[in-house]
Amino acid sequence: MKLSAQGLVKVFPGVRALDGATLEVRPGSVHALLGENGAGKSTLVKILTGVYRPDDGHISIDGADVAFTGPLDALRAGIGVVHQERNLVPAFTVAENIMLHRLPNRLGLVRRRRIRAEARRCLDLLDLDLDPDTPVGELSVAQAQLVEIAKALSVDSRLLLLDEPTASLTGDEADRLYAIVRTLTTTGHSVVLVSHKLEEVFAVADTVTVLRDGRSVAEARPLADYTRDTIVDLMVGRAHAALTLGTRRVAPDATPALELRGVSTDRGHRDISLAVAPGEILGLYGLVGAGRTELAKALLGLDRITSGEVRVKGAPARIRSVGEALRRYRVGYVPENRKEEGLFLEQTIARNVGVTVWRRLARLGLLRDRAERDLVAEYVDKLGIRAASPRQLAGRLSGGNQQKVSLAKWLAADCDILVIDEPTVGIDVRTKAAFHELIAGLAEEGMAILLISSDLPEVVTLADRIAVIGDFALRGELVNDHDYDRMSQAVIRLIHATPKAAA
Amino acid sequence: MTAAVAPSRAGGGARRIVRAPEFTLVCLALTGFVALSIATHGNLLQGGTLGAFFRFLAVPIVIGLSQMVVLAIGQMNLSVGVLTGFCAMAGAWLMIAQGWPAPVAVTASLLLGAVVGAVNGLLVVLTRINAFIVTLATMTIVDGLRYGVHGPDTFQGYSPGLVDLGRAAALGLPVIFLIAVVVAVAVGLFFARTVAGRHLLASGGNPFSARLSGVSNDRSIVLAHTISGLLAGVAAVLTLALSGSVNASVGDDLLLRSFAAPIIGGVALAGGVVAVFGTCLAAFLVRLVDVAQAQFNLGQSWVDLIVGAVVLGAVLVGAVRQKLTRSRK
Amino acid sequence: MNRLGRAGNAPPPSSDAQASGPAPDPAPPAGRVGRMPVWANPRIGLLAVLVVLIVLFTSLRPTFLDTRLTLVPLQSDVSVYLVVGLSQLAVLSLGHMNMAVPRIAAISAFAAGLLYDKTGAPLPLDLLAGLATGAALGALAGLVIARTGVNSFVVTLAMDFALVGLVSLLYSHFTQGVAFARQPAGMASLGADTMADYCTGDVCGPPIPLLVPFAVVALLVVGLVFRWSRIGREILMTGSNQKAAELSGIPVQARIIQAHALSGALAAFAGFLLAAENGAFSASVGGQFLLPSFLAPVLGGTLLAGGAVSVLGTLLGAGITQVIYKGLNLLQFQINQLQLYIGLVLLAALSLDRARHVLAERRGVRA
Amino acid sequence: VSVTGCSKKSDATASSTTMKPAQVKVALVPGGSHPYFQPWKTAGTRAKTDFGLGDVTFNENSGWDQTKQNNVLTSLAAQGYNTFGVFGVAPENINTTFGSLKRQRFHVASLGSCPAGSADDADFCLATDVQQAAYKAAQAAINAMGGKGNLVHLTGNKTDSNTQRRMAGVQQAVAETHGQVKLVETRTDIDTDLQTAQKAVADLIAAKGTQLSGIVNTAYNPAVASAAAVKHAHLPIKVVAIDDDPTVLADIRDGSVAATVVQNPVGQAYVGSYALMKLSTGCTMKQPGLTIDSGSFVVDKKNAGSYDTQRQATTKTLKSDFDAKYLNCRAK
Ligand SMILES: Nc1ncnc2c1ncn2[C@@H]1O[C@H](COP(=O)(O)OP(=O)(O)OP(=O)(O)O)[C@@H](O)[C@H]1O
Ligand SMILES: Nc1ncnc2c1ncn2[C@@H]1O[C@H](COP(=O)(O)OP(=O)(O)OP(=O)(O)O)[C@@H](O)[C@H]1O
Ligand SMILES: [Mg+2]
Ligand SMILES: [Mg+2]
Repeated sequence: MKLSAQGLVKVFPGVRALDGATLEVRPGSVHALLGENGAGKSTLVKILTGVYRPDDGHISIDGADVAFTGPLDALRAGIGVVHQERNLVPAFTVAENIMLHRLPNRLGLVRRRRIRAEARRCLDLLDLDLDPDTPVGELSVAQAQLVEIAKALSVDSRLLLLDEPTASLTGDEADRLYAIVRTLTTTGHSVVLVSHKLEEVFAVADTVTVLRDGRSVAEARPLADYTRDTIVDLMVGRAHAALTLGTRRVAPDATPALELRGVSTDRGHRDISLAVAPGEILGLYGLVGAGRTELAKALLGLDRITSGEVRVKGAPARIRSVGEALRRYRVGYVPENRKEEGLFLEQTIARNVGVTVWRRLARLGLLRDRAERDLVAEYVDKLGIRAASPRQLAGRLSGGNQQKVSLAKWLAADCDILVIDEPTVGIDVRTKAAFHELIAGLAEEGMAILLISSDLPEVVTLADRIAVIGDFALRGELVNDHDYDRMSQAVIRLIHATPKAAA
Repeated sequence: MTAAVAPSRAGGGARRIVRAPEFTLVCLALTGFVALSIATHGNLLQGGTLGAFFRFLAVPIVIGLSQMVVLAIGQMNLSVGVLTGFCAMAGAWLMIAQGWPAPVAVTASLLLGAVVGAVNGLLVVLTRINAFIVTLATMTIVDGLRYGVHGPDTFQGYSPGLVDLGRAAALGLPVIFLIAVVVAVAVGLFFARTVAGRHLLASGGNPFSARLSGVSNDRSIVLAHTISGLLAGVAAVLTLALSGSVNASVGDDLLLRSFAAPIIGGVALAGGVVAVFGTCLAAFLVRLVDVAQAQFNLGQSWVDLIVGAVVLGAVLVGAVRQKLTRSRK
Repeated sequence: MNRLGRAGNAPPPSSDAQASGPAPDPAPPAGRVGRMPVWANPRIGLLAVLVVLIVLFTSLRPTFLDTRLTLVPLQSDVSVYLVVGLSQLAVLSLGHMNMAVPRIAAISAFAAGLLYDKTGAPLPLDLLAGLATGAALGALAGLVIARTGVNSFVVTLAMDFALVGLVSLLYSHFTQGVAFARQPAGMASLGADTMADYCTGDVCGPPIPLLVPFAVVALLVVGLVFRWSRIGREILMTGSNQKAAELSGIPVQARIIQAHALSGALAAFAGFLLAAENGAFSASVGGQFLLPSFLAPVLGGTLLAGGAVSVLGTLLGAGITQVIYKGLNLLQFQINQLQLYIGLVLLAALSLDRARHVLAERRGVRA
Repeated sequence: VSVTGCSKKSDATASSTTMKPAQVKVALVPGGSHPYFQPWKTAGTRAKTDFGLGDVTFNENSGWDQTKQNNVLTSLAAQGYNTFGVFGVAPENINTTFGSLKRQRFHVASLGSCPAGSADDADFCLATDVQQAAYKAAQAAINAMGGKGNLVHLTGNKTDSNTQRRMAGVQQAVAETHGQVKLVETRTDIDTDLQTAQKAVADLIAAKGTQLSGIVNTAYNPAVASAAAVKHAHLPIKVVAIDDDPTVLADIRDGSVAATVVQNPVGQAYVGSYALMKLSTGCTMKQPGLTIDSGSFVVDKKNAGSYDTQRQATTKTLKSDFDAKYLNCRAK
């Protein structure tokens, strides 16, 4: 399908998200849509799928002008989509979520068997071994994301829009997705791919459009014309310096800031021992579902530790809540699931960032806005959060900026130990680099950081040591020598090792 | 795929039953019923007592479902109680003052309920005012209308046939209760099996994603309110048959109960969830207390105190049980 | 909870919607940043509705502006129902409900009456006893909710049931039936007098009932709590996203208990004011509080979903309801018409506010 | 409440101004809507023409809420009504309301229900002596039961002092049988609505229908409900109802209700309006706050057609009693 969108404008209160953006997609191509956080990519995707109506501009499909009045129109026109945010009905089963837009029925009665069968077919496309009858609410983030993709595939679409489809997927799963994408293009389907993972983009896309501040700066050019660096320059609007992170020196005999000794948990972790020293970054790598998030939560008292010991700064610690972790042990936790756990979407950015420091700012239990505002302004500035004002609601931010707010809250809290879970999911390259710099900087200042990430390049860039978790047990630990190829091979070997074989 | 994802469904049927949200309620209902039967030396199981028990269970079930349908889309309908009274008064007026035959008047009552419900829904959709406020406004309006039908006076002797139906029994159970059961099954099927019902639940569970799947949330809202009104109409007809006399006070006891049944039955105020069986069980439980009161000559004050304590106890037990099953998982 | 109803609505009004001063704009995004015009403020819409109603009723019945017979009683009623509304608002901030407002009011009034009856303690002490009782009951409900995670509706409804029984048992045990025979000194004046009844020399106060300053204090305290206090803000954050609040180090259980305790104390305060207005600590105090308790805050723009409250809106909500009621009473409708018109006027008034809102949205978008 | 330097204005209890009957505007305000008050409307209209009053209005908007009733009263006052016949929603608080009306120099009659306790801040109270009426009702039930057996009392809101008086009346009648009749149960709080009453009665009859010989009702909805339930259960239970709305009278005629205790709302409104007019035109109560029984009558099948004559006679006597005994009028 040939898609052409010209001069699209979309204004939100206080923000001009799109300002004359143009997108041309050839039939049978994989078209990359790139840009910084807040450049307007998701807004464009939402306009193309009828979620928003553009304030100006027009869209044509195969030469005919179209005006979508709602998502259904777009579905009917053969446009399938995976939005950046999960959009599933938690109480419904996987099968029903996949088929929701066209529930097979006879005389208004739902035909459950058909639903299950068709859903099964879509899941099989992705090689997904999921029971179609599981309620979506019980799935992990990654599983839910795969269900979203299955759902998009179930639309008999001629155009597939993928907004950050792999943000919470492992390499394997992403590879499988891209294999399907390639098969689709051979049969004349077109795909628009939004991603911050430039490696993937270069591997699968043919053409590219770069958005900057709501305008298209490179329109439908072959991707081969660019290199990674030139693309990034286009996105950012100026030449940017490549990031070089110095390695930190950690005294080998330093008392670990945070130490786990043979920890087992309610969730099924077995005998896990880890230690992070002040000024050190310990990468915690594993496949999705390996149990890293759960380990972090048990550490913070949200799940029960059944045996073993947690020590903070050399002394045994019994942490029962995040509040206690923060105040008594100065441990912070940036959760992976920003929408559900990290942010207060209906509150202002200022409140979101300020929440961890109110205790410090309050005089006689009362807070002055000025103090909060100054503090928030500092972090908005530091992290480059793009917002109309600190009084904007967090829910109205672009995905990447939301992630920044989620981190800013914990930076403001001024902890000694920070557990960061998937910090750069859905973050553009420049910001990602800034994030990395920031995290490295924090460690340099003496903070102990436990970095949970499924992004191997990220772990290799940042971590001093890499612990690999598989199936709720420690598979092994490696000292990072920052050589990506060597490290990635070592990590993969560990993952596929049996727990016992690991040292 | 990844090794970790192997949800242990091995426990199978038995465990799933124990984990079902209705399990506590079933246990409570059974225990309560058996205990009351023993304590009354079997009096509860005698024809008359059992008949009265189930006859007066019909309206609470239907009115609970009426509220549940709106709770399913995350809204509330404060007008269910007075609407029931209004439909009942209108039905009686049609039969007595207009001389309409009972079947026609009954149909008119049902339609009236559905129409008022649809108006509620349309007002919510068109004005985008919170459904709580909209139905509060329509509640006062319908309250005025209910009074307007016959002032504070009582209608009696409108239809011997209808009242006989209200006292008739089939399969050892009052017909009126069986009607309520049929209605409950129909509501259950609607939500489980029809496209409209699934769409309605999707709108309640996640309006935005429902919209992305082409579901019209506005249509879901209007539909839910219409069904809610229709069920209030059903409750009105049941009341007409059940009581033999109606006046403008009919329905005043229903508002709080309409919320209590579904919410105790496991329906979330946030929407997206229905629990037909749970709602029926909760109504059953409340009814048990009524009967206990009559059997043991309890003062109303003590009964209120006990109901409050029992419900609080039940929620505590439920919470503890849930915690236990979760930690075992 | 009203998610669908909210779908088309404005950003939820939060108590800091009027935060002062232009905010720094560190990373100016593409496009201009529009400041919200004054008339786009939801509170202004309600204020306009209130003014329109007053003008309407005054033109129909000039006695609407009669000080002694209309304005003074109106102020007393608004005062009582403002506090009733605030009591519900305290838990709406969490996205919870307090179905026990009526009976917490009743039992707290009982506690105040009992203290006076048994010890002859002066009015302020009786008030404190009532407030403490209310706060304790609220805290109890909050404790159960926080610990079990059971829906607040169920817990407080059950509590209300338990208290209904308790109120009538207590009154029949401690009094000759349904009310205390003697009331503390000053209670009658508190309920009936206006500031105009007190003079220094020739200068008398304005015709404002003595109840009004009490309600104003409640308004200020609640406003202070949710606008400036850390605890209040943390309660709002808990209401906004409990999971995130917990993961941000907020002691959510404590906040839930505190919000419910505040609600209980305010319910008790409302019960006290009503008892003063009506002249006795009796079992019927609070019996009619449930619906008005929701009406004022929800009308004023507080969401049932939690996370945002509007204290001033609650005042306007209480004002609008009482004005409608007073105005329609002056028009001498019979009961069925009265009910009809209350509903219709309410819908019409809100639609007026909606029109403002739609306009604001459109302007906001095209600004 | 006193502030230093401030002093409270003394209540000027100056004598009320004297009016002509045509200036007297009477507002009859019941506690809420109820069949019992319906005769007030016609009685008020009749009083208006008979006594040449300026106006008589009837307003049942109080909705059984004391705050709302106060609101209704001040609204009516603002509309120019200057005398009030009030059925107080809350007998325990109503004196406050009366007091504030009196302070504004309005004449107030407590109609249909008297304030709780001994004091009455209204000019007078013209009401059914509820304890006496309940006593009579219970006696009627005991008679119908043949002087022995089990009796049940069904009534309204327990936290209402009138209910307390009714319970006392029934207990008194039962006590006088010296154990022949047993009051097995008193069910309160079932007058809120018809369904609640019906359910309670159905459960009661299911639980102990066979042991009961009589039900005495002192509230409306339970009366309607128990009449219907007993009729359909075909049990030999004697039901005594309250008031005389068409439903109850029909039940008396077909025998499903043994008797009913009828009150005198017409007399309350008619004579009440008359006395209020007299007070406004210069008379005073000899004994302010006097309580006067407006009468209650036991009606059964025998006198179902004729009781109204008796009631009208009582009304007449009431009116002349005001002139002769209760009022102090300066000669014109
Ligand atoms: N509903 C909304 N209301 C107000 N502003 C919005 C809304 N949605 C998006 N925006 C703003 O529009 C701009 C573009 O956002 P968009 O989500 O399209 O960015 P994006 O390119 O997808 O970024 P990311 O890579 O972080 O996902 C941002 O400044 C964002 O804050
Ligand atoms: N609702 C649920 N019910 C049962 N098991 C679950 C549920 N959610 C997650 N799990 C299980 O918990 C484990 C950990 O899940 P999760 O995916 O969060 O782990 P993780 O290591 O943090 O991975 P990642 O952070 O990459 O998502 C998995 O084995 C998953 O199957
Ligand atoms: Mg995006
Ligand atoms: Mg994780």
